[in-house]
Amino acid sequence: MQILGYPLDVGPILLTLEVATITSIVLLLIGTPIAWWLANMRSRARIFFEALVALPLVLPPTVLGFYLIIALNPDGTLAQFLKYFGITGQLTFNKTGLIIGSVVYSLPFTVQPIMAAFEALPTQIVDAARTMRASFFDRFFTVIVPLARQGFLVGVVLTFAHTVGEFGVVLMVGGNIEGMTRTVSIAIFDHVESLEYTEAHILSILMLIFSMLVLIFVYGLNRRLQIKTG
Amino acid sequence: MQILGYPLDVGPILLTLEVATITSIVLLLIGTPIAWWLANMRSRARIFFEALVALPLVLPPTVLGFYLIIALNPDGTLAQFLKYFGITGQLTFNKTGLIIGSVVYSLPFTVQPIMAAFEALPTQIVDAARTMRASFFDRFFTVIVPLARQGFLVGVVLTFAHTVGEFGVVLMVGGNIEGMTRTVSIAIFDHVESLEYTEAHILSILMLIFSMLVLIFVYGLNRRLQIKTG
Amino acid sequence: MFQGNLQLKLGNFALDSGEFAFESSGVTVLFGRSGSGKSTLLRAMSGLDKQSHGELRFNDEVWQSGKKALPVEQRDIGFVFQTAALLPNKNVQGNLDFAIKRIPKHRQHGPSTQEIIERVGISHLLNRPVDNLSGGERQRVAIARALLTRPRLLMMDEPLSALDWRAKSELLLLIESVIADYQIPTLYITHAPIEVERLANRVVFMADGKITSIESLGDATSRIDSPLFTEEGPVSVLHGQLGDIDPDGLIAFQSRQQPGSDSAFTFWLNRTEHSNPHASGAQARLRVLARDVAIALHRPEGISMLNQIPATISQIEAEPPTQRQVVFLALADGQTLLAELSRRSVQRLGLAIGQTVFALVKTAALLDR
Amino acid sequence: MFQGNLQLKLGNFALDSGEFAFESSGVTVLFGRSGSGKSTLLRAMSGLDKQSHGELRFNDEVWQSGKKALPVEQRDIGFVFQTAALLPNKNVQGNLDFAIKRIPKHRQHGPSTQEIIERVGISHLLNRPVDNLSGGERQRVAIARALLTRPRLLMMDEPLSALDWRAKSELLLLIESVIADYQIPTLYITHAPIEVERLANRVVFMADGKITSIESLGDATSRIDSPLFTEEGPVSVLHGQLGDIDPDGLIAFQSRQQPGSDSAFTFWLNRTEHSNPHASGAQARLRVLARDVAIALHRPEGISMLNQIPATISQIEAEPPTQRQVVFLALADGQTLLAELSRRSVQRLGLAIGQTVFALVKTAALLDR
Amino acid sequence: QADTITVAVAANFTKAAEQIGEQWSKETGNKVRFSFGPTGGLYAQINNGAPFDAFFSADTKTPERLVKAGKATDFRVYAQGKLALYSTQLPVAKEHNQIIKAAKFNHIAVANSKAAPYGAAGVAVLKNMGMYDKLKSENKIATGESITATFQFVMTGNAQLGFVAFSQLMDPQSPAHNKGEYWLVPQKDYAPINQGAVLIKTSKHAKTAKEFMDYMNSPAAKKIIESYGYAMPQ
Ligand SMILES: Nc1ncnc2c1ncn2[C@@H]1O[C@H](COP(=O)(O)OP(=O)(O)OP(=O)(O)O)[C@@H](O)[C@H]1O
Ligand SMILES: Nc1ncnc2c1ncn2[C@@H]1O[C@H](COP(=O)(O)OP(=O)(O)OP(=O)(O)O)[C@@H](O)[C@H]1O
Ligand code: MOO
Ligand SMILES: [Mg+2]
Ligand SMILES: [Mg+2]
Repeated sequence: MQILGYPLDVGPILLTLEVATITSIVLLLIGTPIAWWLANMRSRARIFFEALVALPLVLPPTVLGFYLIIALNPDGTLAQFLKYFGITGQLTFNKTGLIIGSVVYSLPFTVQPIMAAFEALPTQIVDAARTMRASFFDRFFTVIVPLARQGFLVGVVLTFAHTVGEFGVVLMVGGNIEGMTRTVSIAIFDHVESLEYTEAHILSILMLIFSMLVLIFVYGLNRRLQIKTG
Repeated sequence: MQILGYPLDVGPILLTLEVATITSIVLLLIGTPIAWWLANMRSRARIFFEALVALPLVLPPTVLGFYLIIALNPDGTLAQFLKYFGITGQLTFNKTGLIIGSVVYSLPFTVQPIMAAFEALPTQIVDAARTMRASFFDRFFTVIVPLARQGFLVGVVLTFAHTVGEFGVVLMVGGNIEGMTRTVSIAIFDHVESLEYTEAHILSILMLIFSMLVLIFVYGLNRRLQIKTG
Repeated sequence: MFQGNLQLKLGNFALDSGEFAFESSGVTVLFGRSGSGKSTLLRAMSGLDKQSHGELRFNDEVWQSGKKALPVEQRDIGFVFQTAALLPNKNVQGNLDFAIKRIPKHRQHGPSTQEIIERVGISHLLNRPVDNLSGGERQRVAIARALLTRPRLLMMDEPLSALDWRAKSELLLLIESVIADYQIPTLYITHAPIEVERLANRVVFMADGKITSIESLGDATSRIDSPLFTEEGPVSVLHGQLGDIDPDGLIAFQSRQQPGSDSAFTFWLNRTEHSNPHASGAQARLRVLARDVAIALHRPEGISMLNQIPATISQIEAEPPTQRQVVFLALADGQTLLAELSRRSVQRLGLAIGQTVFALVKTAALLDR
Repeated sequence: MFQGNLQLKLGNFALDSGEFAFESSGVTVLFGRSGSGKSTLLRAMSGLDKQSHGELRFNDEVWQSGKKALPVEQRDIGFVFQTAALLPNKNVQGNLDFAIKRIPKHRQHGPSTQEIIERVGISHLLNRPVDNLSGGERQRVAIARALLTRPRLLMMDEPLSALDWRAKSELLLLIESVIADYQIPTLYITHAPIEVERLANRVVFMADGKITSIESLGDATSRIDSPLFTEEGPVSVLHGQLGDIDPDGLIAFQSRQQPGSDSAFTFWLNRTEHSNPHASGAQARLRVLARDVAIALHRPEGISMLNQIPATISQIEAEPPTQRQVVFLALADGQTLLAELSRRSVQRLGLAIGQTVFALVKTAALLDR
Repeated sequence: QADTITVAVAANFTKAAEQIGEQWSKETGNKVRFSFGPTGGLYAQINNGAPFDAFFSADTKTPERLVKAGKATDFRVYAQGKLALYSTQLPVAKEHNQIIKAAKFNHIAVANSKAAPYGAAGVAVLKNMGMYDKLKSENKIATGESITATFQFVMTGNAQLGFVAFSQLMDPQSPAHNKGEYWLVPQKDYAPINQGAVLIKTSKHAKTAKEFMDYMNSPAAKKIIESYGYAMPQ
């Protein structure tokens, strides 16, 4: 593909969208129970865990990435531990690594807004669902999630957008392998580093337009759901 | 200061906390009206603006920083424009630059959760405040902000934590000048670059502990306010 | 004076008040079936609904003209919502303080804060977070809060429906006396005819988003097809004044008369426990259900009813679906008392227009103001 | 059978039911002043309150034992909340469907969905988002939703307080007939004595978080200090059966009698417009306010009251604060009718225990079931 | 009169620069403040008004560009990097050729060839061996964004071997001292990794900055530079 006479590699774009999508989904799956657990925690320890969830943000991404590659290295404890369960295979320098890194770093973006939404749930409405025989999972998906929708939306949007722009962690854990783990953010960075500014601009603008479209789609979908259901 | 026999430069720590605090405050001041405006927007264009707010996240931080130093260049249009209003002085490679960069990058973290909270406001309670003669600003601070407190909390925590860990933008816009714009995240990066891993670890752990304390303080304060007011 | 013409569209529902004008003094009740638009009209009149447009004047002030509206917070109104709408982040005291702090200097009149709190019966709740209140407690706090704003105009949307009868009658008395003592014009929504008859000076009837008529209470209760007449049937409201309490605990209610002349008739009322201490000579209203009024051809003997009032039959109307007959009885002072009888009774007694009879009303069936 | 002993602490408020046991069949009303803990007890009995502990058995099932509780969603209850608690993300149909979808196969009995929707009067609202409903409309949707869950037990917290009188009486009839036809035990909170007297089989009285007594409706209305007696004063509830409608539109209500023998007495009732079509011979209740009952020494002539029922004075009690006298009248079939008179009347007529008199009750003052 | 200058330095030279700066301050009484960063980033900053007095790059291309654009003067080479093949797991000291040719490892780390000269050098070595295309097509080349990241890949064991800067192995604090072995790639196998420095034209402390640049040629500085595994330009 060519844009304005410059060659354009679509591989990183597709990879980025794939990683951002998978990360958002994985984080929804992991973050939702964590958010629920925190929102319903009555103990004082809750303040501690709330702060803990925000911590991945505090380290510079490359440093976090550095610690991650130490933790995930093939001879490391984690890898050895996983081997006991028959899970072998490289955790870094591939898509798995990209996703692990993004998931760890974006965890707060998913958990915090969803937790805030869970806290604001109107208890009486959830109670009403219980009296209509809705079991926990039933009412969770049919009542709680719709009521907390704005929180989920914020969580997903921040996670998705942030993963698209993620750079430091991805760079370390992914290894910037062309065609495998080179995301758009790394590609843009490479261009800037090598003073190929025009290519960097084109890729940046493309990425902005593309992300804009994805976000407009997400917000539009949200609006639709809102109108449809009430 | 010495820790475990290693010299510890407290300058970056203080600078980081200062920048993170100022950024959080500036973003509260800027982000709140934006969130209010978006939450009350009835037009279809809203979807577009919502997406726009998330965009700073989509670019890799260094690249965003790259565009920022171009935009803020002393000979650039913006600087010339500001001169008309008598605002001169360097916008980059100093604390101002650090803050501008952090503010731009963290905008979505502040705006999105607050916007979600504004949308969930119970209109009848705000109406009740109006009938008690509370003017817009009055009810905004006495009713709306307390009702949207969880949204503000999430916004501030994400913004603060993220600014502490911010690296790419800050490196670019600030310039990593010793004693002036070298934040902790950059200092850790420097240590890693120069293979001073022990120093990097110490600084990282210090930063984690420190941030943890700040966050516990913020969450604890929130809990207090909650209990005190109802 | 309250006058204007307001429109508002909410989804499929259209509020279109039509031109209206009524005295603002005293209590104006909005009355109509569920979904007829009472709450919507009240909100539109308060200025809370930003979509509404049209004209609205309160006395000399323009409150709305076209789409331009005076902000609610500058209208000096007190509002009690159908759901209490307490500030959830404050406790009860905090909710009251919110109102108190915002009273302009020149509007400090009215009963003291302490008095309102006590009479609404929430002094034991002041330190409670509002989430912990029962349904009735919430509503009482909302009423206190609205009174504490020292409003020029009070708007209340079914303020008493969550309350038990004792709280209801205590609060009715409180509202009654506060708005009378301090001359606060009031717009009031209720489904309970008894609240209408106790409080109203006039009734705004609503149906399908429109004002169907605006009537004085007297007019509203002197036609038998009045929407006010519900499961209790037609009601007469008589005006008069109270006399002293006699040793049996009975109070005389006397027809209104030129000063000096004798009272045209006297009702003997039981003093009920929840009423105000009566001031002898005070103006009062008497609420008499038509079905509680019997008719005798001659003054009966050996019967427990004390109130045996001579009257002339002025009209007899039938309520078609039920076969009940409403007999209009003209009293000596010109007021009308309604009696509801079965067709069988009317025929057996041979009642006819112009006939003089005795209206029998059981003492204990009377309500005082 | 409902039995148990529940405790719950909410801030300063302590619910402590004490040991209780009552038949679960029919309607059990929880009655008490605002803040007495009715809603709290109902929630604790439903299992919605996780903090509650103690014992609770519904028929043969253990619902709570210590802190261990059967989850609400397995209890097959229908619940109408004091605030409607509709699902805000769904429209009216969606709210109903939520309940319908979750009915287990073996509990499909009861009136059809269509019938419930029509009788609750919400068929025109089905496509409305619930945010757009008026207060009364919301409450009706909540009632329909609870009935549609096909519950084994219905719990209702002031379901009718937001409704106008017409909706109130329509829904009372609906609730009455559904729970009677399908034998759904019901726990019901209300402040309105009239709802108690129409629906209740028994009354659980509450005060300060405790159950003060559990009484059958008959017992609850046969003592003059009953908490049920409010601004309307004492009430008698008579049991009997209905006769045919005569050409004047009157219905005979006959005292309960051994089959074959004559009725001991007959009340003539007006057919009111909102009542069920009467089945001749149906069991019915008659609600008579004591203040609507007059006493005559001899059968009076030339008077419109049709109901002149011979009775013997069994007791005379004074209500100290008001000086009113309550006369207990033993009817021929052994039931008791209360009459409330002024002290002056009692003295004037020289009423005494054992005396035979006539109870005069205005036809139109009677309510049918 | 004491002066303070601000000098932008390519990240790979961080340690050496700090030590030289300290020495220079001691000798002259002047102060130097460093701004470390990736070469490309520093270039962009200089282009956009960064208040640097001198720029020590990791390559020669970038400073030359600045000179051509008229933003800098006084170009010179201040150090020469040496390339090493490093591994914590494989016997690269002796069997480097066989190991690379056999390509049995999962990943070999190489710095980004566009941005970092060490990357270009590493690629050149692989190309010489005729292995570059094969490794690339098998996705075995993990690209470190900087030479630091490249080193970390190897040091942590995520990449089995990789081309790093010899300075990273020579650093007294380097974890490579007691871990693994290396092969110092002969200079003839790759183009010299010259690191160039320039004086920034907008500098308000040009005289002092030039003095600092000159100090790089002093014996004291040379000693430090060599101790970190750099060669001095011939
Ligand atoms: N936002 C809205 N969108 C569409 N319809 C609405 C909206 N709000 C209210 N309505 C409808 O307008 C009608 C009037 O509502 P309103 O609340 O004024 O009734 P009301 O007379 O106060 O009834 P109630 O006695 O039950 O409180 C109702 O049918 C209601 O469903
Ligand atoms: N979470 C809570 N914390 C503390 N007190 C509470 C809490 N919830 C309710 N209460 C108090 O418990 C008492 C009983 O409340 P409940 O709602 O059961 O009253 P109720 O009998 O239903 O009254 P109403 O008729 O007004 O609805 C009230 O005084 C209320 O203020
Ligand atoms: O010294 Mo660099 O600019 O990190 O490759
Ligand atoms: Mg209403
Ligand atoms: Mg209650």
